[in-house]
Parts: sequence; structure tokens; C-alpha cells
Amino acid sequence: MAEVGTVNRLGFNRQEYTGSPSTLCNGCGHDSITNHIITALYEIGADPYTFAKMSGIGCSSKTPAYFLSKSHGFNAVHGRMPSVSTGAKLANHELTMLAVSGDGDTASIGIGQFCHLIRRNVRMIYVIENNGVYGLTKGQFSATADTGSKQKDGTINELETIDCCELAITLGCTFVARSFSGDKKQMVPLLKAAMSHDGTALLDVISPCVTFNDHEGSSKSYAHVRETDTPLHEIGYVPSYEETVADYAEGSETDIRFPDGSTIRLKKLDHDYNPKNKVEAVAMLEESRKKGILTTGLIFVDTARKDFNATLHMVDTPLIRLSDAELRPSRETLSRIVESYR
Amino acid sequence: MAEVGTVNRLGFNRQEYTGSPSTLCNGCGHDSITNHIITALYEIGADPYTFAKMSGIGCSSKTPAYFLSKSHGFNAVHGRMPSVSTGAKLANHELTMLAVSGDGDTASIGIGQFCHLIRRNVRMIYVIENNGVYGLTKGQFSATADTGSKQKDGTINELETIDCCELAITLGCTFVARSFSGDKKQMVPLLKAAMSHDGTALLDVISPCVTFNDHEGSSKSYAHVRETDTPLHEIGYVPSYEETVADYAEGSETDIRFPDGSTIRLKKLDHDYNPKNKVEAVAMLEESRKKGILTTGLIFVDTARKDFNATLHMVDTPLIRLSDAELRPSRETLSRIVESYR
Amino acid sequence: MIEAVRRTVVNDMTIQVATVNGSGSQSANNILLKSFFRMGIPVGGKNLFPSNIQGLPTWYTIRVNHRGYVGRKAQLDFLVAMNPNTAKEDYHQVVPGGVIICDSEWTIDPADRRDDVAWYPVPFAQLCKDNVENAKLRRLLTNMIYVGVVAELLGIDNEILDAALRDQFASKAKVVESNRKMIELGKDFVRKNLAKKDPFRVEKMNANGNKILIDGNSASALGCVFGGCTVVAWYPITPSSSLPESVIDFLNQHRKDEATGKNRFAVVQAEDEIAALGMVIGAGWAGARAMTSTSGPGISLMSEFVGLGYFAEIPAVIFDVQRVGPSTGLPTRTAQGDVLKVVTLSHGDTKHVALFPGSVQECFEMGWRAFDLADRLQTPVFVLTDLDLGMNNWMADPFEYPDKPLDRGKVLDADAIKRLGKFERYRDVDGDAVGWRTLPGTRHPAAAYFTRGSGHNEKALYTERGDDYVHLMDRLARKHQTAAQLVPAPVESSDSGAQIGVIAYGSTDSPMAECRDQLREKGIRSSYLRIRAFPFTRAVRAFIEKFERIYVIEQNRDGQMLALLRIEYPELATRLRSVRHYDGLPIDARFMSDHVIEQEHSSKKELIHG
Amino acid sequence: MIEAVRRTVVNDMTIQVATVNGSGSQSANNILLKSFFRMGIPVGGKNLFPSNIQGLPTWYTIRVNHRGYVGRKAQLDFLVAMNPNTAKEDYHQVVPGGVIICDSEWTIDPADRRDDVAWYPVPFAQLCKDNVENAKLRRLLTNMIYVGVVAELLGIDNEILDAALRDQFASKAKVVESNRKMIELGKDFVRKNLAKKDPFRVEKMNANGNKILIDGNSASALGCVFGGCTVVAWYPITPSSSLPESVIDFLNQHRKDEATGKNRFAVVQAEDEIAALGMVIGAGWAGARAMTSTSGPGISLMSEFVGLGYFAEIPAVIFDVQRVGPSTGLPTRTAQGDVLKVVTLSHGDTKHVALFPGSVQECFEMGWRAFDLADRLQTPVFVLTDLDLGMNNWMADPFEYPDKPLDRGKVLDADAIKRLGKFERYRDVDGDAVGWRTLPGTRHPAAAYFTRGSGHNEKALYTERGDDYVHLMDRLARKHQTAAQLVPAPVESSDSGAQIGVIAYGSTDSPMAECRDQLREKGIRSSYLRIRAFPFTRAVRAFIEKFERIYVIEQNRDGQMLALLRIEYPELATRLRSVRHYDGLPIDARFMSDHVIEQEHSSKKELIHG
Ligand SMILES: Cc1ncc(C[n+]2csc(CCOP(=O)(O)OP(=O)(O)O)c2C)c(N)n1
Ligand SMILES: Cc1ncc(C[n+]2csc(CCOP(=O)(O)OP(=O)(O)O)c2C)c(N)n1
Ligand code: SF4
Ligand code: SF4
Ligand SMILES: [Mg+2]
Ligand SMILES: [Mg+2]
Repeated sequence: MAEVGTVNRLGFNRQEYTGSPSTLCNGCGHDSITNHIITALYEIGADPYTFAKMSGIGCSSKTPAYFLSKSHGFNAVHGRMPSVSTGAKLANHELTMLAVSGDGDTASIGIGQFCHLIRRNVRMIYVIENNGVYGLTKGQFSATADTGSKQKDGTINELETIDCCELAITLGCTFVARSFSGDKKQMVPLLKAAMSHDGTALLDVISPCVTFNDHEGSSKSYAHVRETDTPLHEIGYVPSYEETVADYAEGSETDIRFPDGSTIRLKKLDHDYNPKNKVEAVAMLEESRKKGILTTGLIFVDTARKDFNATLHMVDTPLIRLSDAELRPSRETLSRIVESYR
Repeated sequence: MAEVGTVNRLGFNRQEYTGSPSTLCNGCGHDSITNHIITALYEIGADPYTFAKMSGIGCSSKTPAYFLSKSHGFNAVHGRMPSVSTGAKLANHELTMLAVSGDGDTASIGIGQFCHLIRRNVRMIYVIENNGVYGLTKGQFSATADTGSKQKDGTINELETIDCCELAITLGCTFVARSFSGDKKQMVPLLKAAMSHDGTALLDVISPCVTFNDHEGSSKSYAHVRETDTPLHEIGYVPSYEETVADYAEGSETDIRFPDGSTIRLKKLDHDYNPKNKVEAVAMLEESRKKGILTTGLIFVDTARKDFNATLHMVDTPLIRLSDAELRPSRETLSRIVESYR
Repeated sequence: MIEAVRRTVVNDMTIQVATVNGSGSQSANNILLKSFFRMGIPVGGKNLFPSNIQGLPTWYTIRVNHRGYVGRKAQLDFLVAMNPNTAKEDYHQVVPGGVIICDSEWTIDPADRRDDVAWYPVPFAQLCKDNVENAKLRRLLTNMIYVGVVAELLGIDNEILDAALRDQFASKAKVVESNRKMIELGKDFVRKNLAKKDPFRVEKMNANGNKILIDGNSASALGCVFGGCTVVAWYPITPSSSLPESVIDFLNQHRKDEATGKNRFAVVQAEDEIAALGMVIGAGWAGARAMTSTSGPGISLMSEFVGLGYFAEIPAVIFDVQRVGPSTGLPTRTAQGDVLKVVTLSHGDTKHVALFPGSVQECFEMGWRAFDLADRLQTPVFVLTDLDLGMNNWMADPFEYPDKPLDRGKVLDADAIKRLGKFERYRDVDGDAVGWRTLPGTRHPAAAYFTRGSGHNEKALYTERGDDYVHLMDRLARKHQTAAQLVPAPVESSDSGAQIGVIAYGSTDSPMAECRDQLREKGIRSSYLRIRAFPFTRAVRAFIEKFERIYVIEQNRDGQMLALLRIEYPELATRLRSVRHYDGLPIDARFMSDHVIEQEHSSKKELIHG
Repeated sequence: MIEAVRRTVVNDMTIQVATVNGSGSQSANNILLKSFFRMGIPVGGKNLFPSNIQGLPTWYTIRVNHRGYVGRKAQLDFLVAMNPNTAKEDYHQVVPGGVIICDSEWTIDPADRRDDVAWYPVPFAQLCKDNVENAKLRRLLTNMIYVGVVAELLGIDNEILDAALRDQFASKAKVVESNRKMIELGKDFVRKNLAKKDPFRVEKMNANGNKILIDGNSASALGCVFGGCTVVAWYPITPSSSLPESVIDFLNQHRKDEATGKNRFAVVQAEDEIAALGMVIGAGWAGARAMTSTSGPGISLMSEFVGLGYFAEIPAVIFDVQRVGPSTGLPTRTAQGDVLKVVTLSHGDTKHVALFPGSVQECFEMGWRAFDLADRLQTPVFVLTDLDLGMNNWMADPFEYPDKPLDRGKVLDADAIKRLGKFERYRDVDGDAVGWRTLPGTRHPAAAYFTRGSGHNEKALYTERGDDYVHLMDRLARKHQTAAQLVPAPVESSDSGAQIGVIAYGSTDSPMAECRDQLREKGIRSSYLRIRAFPFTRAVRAFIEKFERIYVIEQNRDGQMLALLRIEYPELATRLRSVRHYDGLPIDARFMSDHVIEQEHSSKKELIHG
């Protein structure tokens, strides 16, 4: 990992990746994620002028205001951030789409757009700040609330939980990770890798809501998450501009190379896990669900599939930079077309 | 299977399960499914007065008009049949919900409601008449179009296909089957079993569109489906009112008993398949996708989970039959409530 | 320097507490509100809160007024400044002669040091630190100190205050105790350290009779319960959420099977508003009384299903607790910005029935009546309230028990069909433009019909014929006329010799009495018509016909009710003038009267010149 | 018995072919249409088809009229009855003195045997069986026999007919050959077996000059291409689908990088209309010219995003090809039922810009102009056409190349910001109520701003302040006034000494010339104003002011344009009368003139009595 000095390779200091002060509750997991995002951007030396920050509606969706003040941001309507992001990316593929959503925003009202975004493999980083509740509307269960989890007033969730990672894998998502807002060590390299990924990179991050879902009986409380968090591997990220140093024992690590030349290195913990196998990933998630543990790490990755812009056979020039002459066919062309209707 | 006479155990002849004449194209797979539904209803001796026929919008969604003319039907808006069905079932749980949808209606515009219906496990039969295209709007690809499949004008689908069965299984659907409109032998017992199932019973039925998707290069043409159809097992259905006769060799069959006392009997073909294992089901579907084959049969079943009405702890009396006195609290109750605001 | 005040002002003041949200000040404010209320003084409380959960400025305003004016008054008499971040601005809101209470430790910019108000510094933080060990509780308990301070300064009755305290924390004796201690601290501090330099006092009076204090969303929720609603499908959204959440509470209390403990209802938190209304439509079709509740963005999402409900004629009740703005807007501010939108909701030719409760009583009453109307008319019925009415506490006469049994509308069962010999779903047999319907599950071969949002004839068969379509649409237009017979008539109140008419609806009613008194003071006598429903009843036209100038006062930018009146009564359109308030705060009497007076003057000028 | 007809009727008739859909008759009808067109006779074709794919009744109507009346005419002169299921009804549609062609093998009920028409039985089925081996092709080819029959009976020019045939099947020589054979069969049959007993003939004339024949959806699609649209997101729906599908075709032909064959555009078939508009909004925000196209149900679903576009000020172009009805309605029938809905779409106070093309030329022109307007005004712009205009073939003058370069509106790049020293997204610096915007990716520290549908101030910062909100909403209202300066003005056409005004818009224009001629025949001279956009321009008011009685003619039940005019011009409201046609067929001249005349008479009566 790059030595962290006062400025990064672009000459920016960490401050320059921040945004306006957070208005979230003290201790909200979302604020930690904001910090991890800032750290990742700073460390990797991201160019703020290439970013578009996207979100829906919710406490989580407010957070793009709290990082990257030099980048354009778009707080769309509830649950519909994926379509807005898709449109923006098509218009200008040079934008790095960094999206934040909530579990309500994604898995309840937004599940349709979420599914289709994944199907299209639109290149973007999609962070779900998953607290199992609707924070901004005061704590109702969302669709990711775990079965059996308890609300503040004692109500128990008797419905099935929607596991956004499992869902995404099923739908062919090409980068699926799960993490915990409190785990900076895991989240920062995952975020960096997500930025290198050429397709939709999903990070489902458990991010406790201190105000409405941090009590005893809640499966998304800090205490419960800390207790059940089980990392799949230790994660290191080596950017393309650094040299890869093999510092692990043979066989104990997996390197995944992204098209941009960077590498994510997974160091084996107590058991082997292959993040390139869809069925194995599903099996692992089902197993975790049964055991009631929270397995975190890079769950699935597929660096081969085309992203949406490629699928659409688009030119290299961003559409927004095409000249008027490239956009409006000539007078002669119009005449020819008109002629064909005689 | 029951001997088919001129009337069934309720004294109805087959005609009484039909509806108005179909206005679909000659040879449309959907018409075959209509026939299988009529057959299943007739054979099982279904009581038409307990049925509610539900659908969305599309050629497929028109078909409820073509069967069960004695039952109420509801042609909702595009993609939103699941919510309407949920409401109707809550209002009157004695209704047998028999729903028909299309692949566009379910997997494109309707995928959000589809996911949440499954999550709730609303008791209903949900038939997707899957032709990979939007028939009614003239043949555009839907989200279930297979990758690489060709449209009439030669356009190739380069997007991932959404496998509604795999999606449903991931989301915890409790009865997931796949079939082919041309396979009466398989579809009829599956439909009967679906009626016995206490939860959402999904039947994803490949149903070729002769007008827009039955050409060379289409993966949902009759020819291609016939060629690649690979049944998991042979299926028999024994209703609760009939005695189970063990007529298969030991070990070659699996019996699945439904809460209503009926049984579905799966006779092993060339390899073993256990429809009670979620991960195995996903693995099988992934395998089929890779091989380009269409695996049909009962893919997954779970008879243990509660249906939505049970999850909501509802009384046995259908809500629509509660008396006025049961609905409107007394004058004294109002006084007491009012008092509490002094 | 403040002038020595001799006169006292009794039972007439506006108190504002400036805090941050999530700090637990709501309990403190409730105790104050309830104390005034129980002292028999008319009172109203309004919460101005941000669209976030913790740490942002929040203001709670209590208006105490012996004449019964409890609408919002923009002018502020009495400030409890608990939030240093807004203090600067807060100070300047207070009227000369008013009161400011703030923490004595705050340094106050000389520019903000007003010498025309009574200034009471209180060492809130210090008192709290000294008296509360648990640091976590401190923030919560600080609020009780200001309760004590205010109570002492204004002379709130001790017993009443203590009872309000006990009610607030129900049976939790320990909590009551620790809070009481803080109230005493506040009182004690005032007694020992502050000299009363302001004129404000409260005294027991007897204006509240039998009244209760309740928010509109709870009242609407009770309406649903007494309206026999069994299926609730909703999606959380401010300021609507507390309506279905109250329905859930009431249903759990009053609609369980006592023997089994099971529910005689179903509540679904849907995945979004589209699904919520879809479930309601499905349930209504199957014969249940079903409702959903939402705010602006949800209304937009419900458009398509509302059109289906209108065209296929399915009962549904939709509460719209209005908030500010197009799009997400200002979720925690109030408005009447959906009026035109809702009655014309969805593509194509549609006209919907909407009720406009003007008080919490009417939230209850229109709440239950909406279900009767929806069943009788077989169509979606909207109930439009707003954040101000829905989320704030209002005094009200005790709710009256419904004066008639549930009206399930025109439903035929198997026996009835047998008797009649036939059934056609969409035939207007009675001349009221409403057909008879059957419910799924009806055991008769002629009972079934097919419901669809596409073209259908009287037999509910699919049709694309132009004459069938016109026939259906004309009947639906006539059904709207039937609706005009059934919806609540407007309420009129007239000054003798009234010169002008005033039209308002919904929560705009609350400052109207005060406004009309202000107009009267300026020599303008008015008649006031409160519209309670769309379609308009005959009385609306009759009212407009009586006056040359009618002011339509409402809380939106575009004059949405005005537009509806212009559409419906083109020949009267020129009589209608418009007063519109849309900054998100509840409209106040002065705003209304000032704008009416101004337009009255310019109209007179016109007369003189023209 | 038919009377011997001496008089001939040349180039003035309405021909209807009754078939079933999916039978391939469209090619046959196109050949007929094109033949008339190329003979220089004004012509219009309308397809009346069911909302299904195969086997249901379909009617194609061709109006040939030397005076240029090509709007729908309800009266039918010439019937080609190819569908036995509708024949009974079809026969009775024909005017006395008209023509019926049908299969000679059909048995005709004596009650349907009309003796006031020329009856030409043709053994279609038999001829086909005798001459086509491939049974599958038979159904398709039968249609060509009626082309031959009609051509021979009317005297269609042989060469022109053959050229139309070749064009229809492009270069496929074998197909041309087999079709030609069938046409000849038909002609031959007529020549050998039928005696001409009707007066109808066509003759070459020179009325069509330079004109082309095109459907509105193709024209709109061309507008998009020449408007520089790069991002298209859509969801299939009748009658809109062929618009984006044409865009795709044109883009593939004219907007590829020649070197690489790659696309200078992106087209997405979205999962639904919500996503479609979401993508357009995202693309518009990022700086692309983006559009979607839909019909009624899609408009309802787009409500929420439209409100975001309005409030956050994002360019977007939305085509609404209107169809009949609330809900699913009649998907294959025409209407103007979304007018009021679209301009007030979404909750809260919104007012949108809408264009109403009245011809295929205008579909093209407003098509490209819509993108300029959207960029200039930074707001969603609607283009409202309808099924009649969109899916039917119309004659048109050749489209004019855009008269000005693409107007990308007020966009600042990094250099500009450097020059200006600052940038505030929502400040009205130029007095046109439109702020400058930057695009994401702009390389300047002051360029970024945060776009949101919640409250925001001039700097695009989050705010819940009432004054900020009012400021913003007032600016948006002023922006609407700016829009009124930019949208296309109405088009006026006046009789000298006109007694009444007539207002229409969109496809209602097409029978207007005929209607006004009919009025003139009855002594009523009229002035006609065709509204082309909302907001209304000053000329609309000026027009209404000129007449005591103005008839607003439109194709919906509720008088939606009338409502808008009443809202905008209350002082003129009483002058406005309403003629409404809403059975799903295109309005015809006679309907309009009859209704105007009827109301004119009753108004005169009123004058006499009152
Ligand atoms: C259409 C619509 N419906 C409802 C809302 C109200 N709403 C705002 S945020 C939110 C839920 C947010 O939950 P989640 O996405 O989990 O974010 P969190 O606040 O928990 O971070 C809801 C329902 C809305 N803004 N728009
Ligand atoms: C909101 C909305 N959008 C679009 C349509 C148009 N539409 C009607 S059916 C259909 C697709 C149907 O496809 P599918 O569900 O696969 O049914 P199929 O016709 O293939 O059986 C569409 C897009 C509609 N009716 N409503
Ligand atoms: S309510 Fe919950 S999610 Fe929202 S800011 Fe507070 S802690 Fe975070
Ligand atoms: S278009 Fe396709 S799906 Fe529709 S009826 Fe015809 S064959 Fe069936
Ligand atoms: Mg959440
Ligand atoms: Mg389909």
C-alpha cells in the first residue's frame, strides 16, 4: 500500500476529497463509510474531476454530499438512482460513477432498477449502506432486515430477508463484495478494486443505524455485526502504477487482475474460497445465512464480461463531446431521406 | 391419474372450465398453456367459484379470459399483477389465486413486484408464459431473452438473460418449476401440484411466440426448445382424495407431500435430482445455462415455510366476511379512545 | 433598555422553543402544550423540524390564545433558545416587548443583544451537569429545565403540570421522578434568580370544555378503524407515515379476535407506493375496505393505478398528507400543492373524488366516510390533509360516533343474482351511474366478470368499439355528478352585510376566524365558504354567485383550487381572486388579511379610476 | 335496385378495406395509397387495427380528395370486404351510390343485400387457390387481388401501380413477380367479368407537387436525429413504439462512425417507463441530448421523474403519442387525452412545456426544436402527438433543414468559469430565469454542484428555508414566461369578416380546412387558431379577445385544452365553447361543423329569446 504522506500522487491532500459536514446521527455507520471512501480516493490518487456521485433518497443517499466536493453529484428520486446513473454513464463514459444507496432505496422500492442495472453491467461502483431499516423515515424494516431481527418497539421481522449479494450474483453481477462499515482495513481495498472494475461493482456494506437499529435483538447492530463478522480473506490492493510484490507464502493467496492493470490480492484465512465461482458463492451465502454469520470480503468477481457501453458498441468519444457536425446529418442527407418517402 | 370421463368429481365437464375463444395467433404457445390449465382444473375437479384469475398486460396476460369463465378475473396494469393479487388474497384467503403473466410483464417492468411477491410467499399459482419477447407490442426482446438469441430482423441479444427460476429460488420461492407449453404430460401434474402448494408456486413455462420469436436463431422457437428440452424427472400427481399407489421401483422416485394431503411423485430419469436443495437447484440452472439446454421439471420445493396470510397472523374468517360489528369498534370504545386524548 | 411593563398579557402569546432534533425536546414541549390545554386555554402546537434525524435545528411553537385563535401566528412573543446555532436568527424573531430565554453561558454578539425584550439567561448546561450524573441522559433532561422555567415565568398551574408530566411518561415512575426533578430545578432557578420583567401570564379559564388534543394523522387513522378498513398497504414517507403507523396501533388494540389473538386485518408495508396502491386495488376488488396513505412523491407513483381504479371502478381510499414541493421538495414542510394534481390524476380523461378535511374532527369523520363513498361510488377516493394538520396537535371536540352503519355499496351476492336472474357489471340500472358488482368467490354461474383497464362494455366484455367507449366515459362523467350529491357540502359562515367572499379548504381554515376578525377591524365584512370536497356541490356555485369578489386562499404557488373553480365555473371566473402562501410554513391570519386588504384596496382604486 | 349512374366522381372518395390483422394486407394497402399519391391526387391513409396481433378485424381507409381534404371522413364510398366476420356491419357503412367488393362465394343475408350500391363479387379465395400453390402464401397474396380489382375499377395508372409494387417489395424480384401476378389476376377478373356500375374514378392530377408521404412517428424520429439526440431510452408501447424504433433505424443509418462502425448514440430498451425517463434525466444532466417516447400509461409512470426534471432543472424530451383512455384504455385508438395531464404532471406545483405538432412536418420540426428548447430552458419538454398523426401516413411538404445550429443552452465549461471567477448553478444572472449549468467532468474546482429534488438555493446547496423555496418556485414560474417567448407561436388563418373563432391543436387540424368550408357553406365565417405549444403565447389571448364565441375543438372527454385556456384566461372564459370528440376514431370535419353549427344556432336562439 502506498505510503500515506500529506499529499497523494496527484498532489491533493486528504481534505480535498471531503465534502460538506455530515448531518447524520453521531455514530451512524454511513459516516464511517464516507470516511473509507475518502481514504480510498485519497490513497489511490483519484481525480475528482472525473467523478459523478450518484444516490437515491435516504440517510445513506445523503452521504455523497459529504465527500468529493469537487465532483458533481446527483441525489435522484427514491429507488431510481440506477437508471439515472445508466443515462449519465452513457452520455459520458469518462465519468467514474460512484453511487451510494440504502437498503430501502435498493432492495425495496429500487429492486427493479437494481436488477436491471446489474443485467446491463453498467460500469459503476454501487455501495449499499445497509442498515436493515429505513433510517430517514424513522426506522421501519427494509427488505434486507434479517428474518427474526427485532425492531426497537419489539416487532419481529417474520419475512424472508433479501440478500443483495446473492441476488446480484444470481443476476450475473460481475463484482460482488460484502463488508462492514467498521472494517476500514477491508473496505478501503475493496473500494479501490471496485474503481478498477469494468462493470457494476457492488459493495453491500452493513452500516448500523445507531438511532433505529442498534439495539439488542437487532441483527444489524454494531454488537451483533462485530460478533458475527467472518472475513473470507485478507484483502490487499495493488494499483497499476505500483509494482506487485509477492510477499505471501505460495498457495495462500489469490491475485485478481483488473483490465486497468491493478490487482486485488486475497490472502487466505482459515479456509479456501474461490471468488470466481458463482455456485460456490451462492452456497457460501446460503451457508452463512443458515449459520447466522456475516461473511465479508470479495464474494464474486468476473473480469471478463463486457460493460454496458461496450455492449452498445459505442464510439470512444463521450457522446457529450461529439461535434454538431457529428450529431446533425447534412442537408444532403435530409434530402436523400426525404426523397425516399416520395 | 384419474380416469377421464365426461364429468369430473364435481359433476362438471371439461367445457365448464373453458372461457371465451382465444384471440391469440394460431399456434401461440400461450393457447396450449390455456389448454393445460383447463385440463388440470378439470381433472383435479377444481371448484371454479373459488378461483380468482389474475394477470398483467400482454398476449399472455389476456389468456385468463380463455379459461374458467365462471371465475372472476382481473387484468391489471402492466407488471403490477403481483400487488393486486396480494391485496385480493389478503382480502379473501379462500380465493385460489391463479395468475398468468408474461416474461416482459414479470421480468422487465414487473421484476420488482415479482421479487417482493416471492419474498412474502403469497399463496398463488404464478405461471409465466415465457416467449422471450414482448408479443403484444410486436416482438421486442424481453429480459428473459437468452444471450445470443436472434430477433426476426437479425438483431442479437447481447445482454444477460434473467432466469426467473433462479431468481425466484434465490429469493426463497417455495415452489419453482420450469416447463414447456408443448409438454402437456409435464405441465398438467405441475399445475395440479402448484394448486396444492401453500405459498407462491412459480411455473416458468417456455411458450413460443409463433409470430415474433419462432425463427431460426431464436432460442425460444419450438424447434430449439424441443431440441434442448431436458426433463429432470417424470412427474405424477396424486390428489389427496386418491390413494397413493407405489408403482415405481424402489429408489427411483421421490414423493413430495403437500399440506393438503396430495402428493407429487418424481420419477428419476437418467440422474438423481433433489428438488429440496436450493444450492443444488442453482447449480443445476447454471449448468443448464452453460450447456445451452432447457432443463424442465420441479426445480425446487419447500413445503415448510408459512404463506403470507399466516405470517400476518390473520383470522380464519376471510376479511371480506367479517361482520359490521367485528369491523367497527363500539361507541364505548370510541369514547375510551377519545378520553385518552384529554 | 426594556421599558418597565405594567400591563399584563394573559393567555395570549406565541412561545417558541428552538432546539435540535433528536434531542428529546418533544416530551418537554408536549408537557407544556398539555398543561396550557388542561388549564382550559385554547392552544395549538406546531413542530418545525428538518428532514433529518438528529442534530439539526428544530422549532416548536405553542400558541396560547384565549379567543381561540390557534392557527399559526408568525409573530413570536416568547423564545426559549436552546440551540446556539440558530440563536442569532432566533433572537431577532421576537417582537419588541417579548421574552428571550437562553443559556447564560452563551456569549451574545452585541449586535444581537436586544434591549427591547425581557432577557432571561438560565445556566441550562451547568444546572444539568450539576444534577445529572448519566451524561447520556443529560441532553434529554436539559429540556425539562426549560419546562420549569417557562412554567414558573408564565404561572402554569402546578398540579396540571405535574399531571401532564406523569401522562407523558405513562407509568414509568423513575423517569417521571428524574424529569420532575429537572422541572423543579428550572422553577427554582427562576424563583431564586430572575425578576419577572415581561407581561405574559397564563391563567386557568374554561374555554376547552370537553375538547381533546390530537394530531390529524391519529384522527385519520381512527377514521380508518371506525370506517371498517381491513387492508392497509403503505410505504413510509414523511409526513404520512404516522397515519398508517397509528392505524396499526389502533388495529392492534381494537381489531383482534379476542379468543385467538389473531388479526381481523392485514397491514402490509409494501415495497413502494405502486405496490401499496396495487394491493389496495386488489383488496377493494375482492370486497375489502382498503386504504393507503402517502405524500407527494407517492401520489406521482400511484398515478397509473389510480387510473385503473377510476376506469375499472374499484373502491380504494388514498390519504395524501401533503408536503411541500414538486419532487422531493421540503418533506417536513406543509402545503396544499396536490389538489389539482390529485383530482385529475393519471393520463387520459379522469376526474377523481377528493375530500378536504379542515380539522382533526374532520380527519376522523371524512376518514370513515371515505370508505363508504369509495364503496358506494366504486372508485378511488382521496382524503387530502397536510403536514400541518396531520402531524401537529390540535384541539378538537370529541369525535362523534358514525351516524350510520357501514355502507358497502352496490354488491350482489349469489342469492340476489338468483332473484334478479341476471347480472351485468357495468350497467347503470338505477340511474346513479354506478353499476352493481359481485365479489370474486360468489357462487353463481352468472356472478363472474372480468375486470380490466382496457375497453369494456356493460357486460364487462372486452371492446374496442367507439360507441361502447363513449357510453362508458359518459357514465363515468355522470358518476361524478352522483358523487357531488354524496360528498360533504361546503360549510358557510357569513357576516351580515358581507362585502366579499372568502374560499378556503383544509388546514387553511385554522387561522380563518382570526383573519376575518382582522378584516372586520378594517371594515371588511366577509362570508366564508369552506370547500370540503371535489366534485363541488351546488352550494359552491351559489356562494360564488353572491359576491363580486371572492378570495380563494390556499397554500400552493399555482392556485390549484382556483384553477378547479375556474374550470368548473367559467362564467364566474372573473369574480375569483387568489391569495397564495407557499413557503412551507402554515399560513397565518395576518398574511391572509393583509393580502385580501391589499387587493381590496387596489380593486377600489380601480373602481375610482375606471 | 341501383340507379344507372351517369355522373362520374373523379378523385373524391373514401375507400375502406376490411380485413383481419396479421393477414399481410398492409402491403396491399400501401401500394394503393402510394399509387394515388403518385398520380398526384391528395390522399390520406388510416389504419384501424385491434389491440392484438393476428386474426381480428382491421380496417384500412384511404381518402382520395382532389381538394386536399385528407382528414378522416366518416362516410364511406368504396368498401373492399375481405373479412366475413365484419361483412354484415361493413356493408351498411357504405353510402347509397357507393361500392361493395366482396368474395363471390359468401352467402349474403337478404337483409344485408343493399340494392342502392354497386355490388362487385369477386371469387378471391378461388382465384387464389387456383393460382397459388403454397398454401401459406395464399392468405398474403389474396390481398393483391383486391389491389388489382380496385385499380381496374378506379383506373389507377398502370405504370405507377407497378412502380409502387416494386417499391413495396424493394429489390426482391421473386416477391414482386408473384404479387404482380395476383394484381393482374384481379384486373383481369374485372375486365372479363364485371361491368362498371359505379361513378368513381381516379385521374392523374398535379396536386402533390413536391410532397412526400410519411407517418408522424417516422417524422418525429427524424426530428430526433436532426435534433442531435444521442441517448434514447424507451419502453415499448402502442402507438409510440414505432417512434423510437424509427429513431434506431435512422441512427443506425446516419449516426455511425464510418471508420469503426461504432455508434455515436446509445439506445436502451429500458425495463419500464420509470427507468426510461430516469436514463434520459441522467443523460440530460450529464450533457447529452436525450429523449424517450411513450403513451398514456407511460406518462403516468413518468410522473415522479418529470417532477424531478422540473424542480432540479434538467433537460429532457418526452414524446407522448397519445392513445385512448384512462388506464390501458383502447391502445390502438387515437385521442388527445393527456394534454392537461402532461402540462401539470407530477405532485406539487409544476407547469411543463409542451409542443403540439399539427402535421408530420411539425413532428419533424418540433422534434428537433424540442431538444433546443429543453437545453435552453433546462427542463423536460413534451411533444404531444397521437396515434392518428403518429402511425398513419400523411402527405407533407419536404422537411426543411433546421434553420439554426444546435442550441445547447447555457452551459459553462472550465474556461468560462475561470473567466467569470464564479459559478452558481441556480442564480438567474441574465433575467431569463434560467441559470447557467456545468456538466459533470468539468475540470474546475468551482464547477461542481449537487443536483437534488429536495430544497436547494441558488448555489445548489440544500435548504429548507421558506424564502429560498419561494425564491426558487417564483423563478420557475418566471421561467415559464421565458418559455412562452421561445415556443412556437400559434398559427392563425382567417376568413374576412369572421364571426366566430375556432381553436384546435395537433391532429385535429387535419379536417379543419374541410370543416371551415362546410361552415362557410352554412354562412358561418370563421377564424382559426391552431395552438402549437403550452405555455400559450400572447397571440392566443389576442385571438380569443377578437371573438365573442370561440369553439375549442379537441379529442377528449373533459375539454382539457379548454380547461387550460380557462385557467390562463379567466376573464375570457365565457367566450370559450367546446366541441369534443372521443370515440377513438380521428375527428372528422362533419362532426366538427355540425357541432359548431348546432351551438351557433342555439346561441342565436338565446339572443332572440333573451
Ligand atoms: C417515492 C418515495 N417514497 C418514499 C419516500 C420516503 N423515504 C425517504 S428515505 C426512505 C427510506 C430510506 O431507507 P434506506 O434507503 O434504507 O436509507 P437509510 O435512511 O436507512 O440510510 C423513504 C421511504 C421518498 N422519498 N420517496
Ligand atoms: C405501463 C405500460 N407500458 C407498456 C405497455 C405496453 N405493453 C403491453 S404488453 C407489453 C409487453 C408484453 O410482453 P410479455 O409480458 O412478455 O407478454 P407477451 O405478449 O409476450 O405474452 C407491453 C410493453 C403497457 N401496456 N403498459
Ligand atoms: S437515522 Fe440511522 S441511518 Fe439515519 S443518520 Fe441516524 S443513524 Fe444513520
Ligand atoms: S404475438 Fe406471439 S405471444 Fe402474441 S398471440 Fe401471437 S404468437 Fe402469441
Ligand atoms: Mg437503510
Ligand atoms: Mg413475452
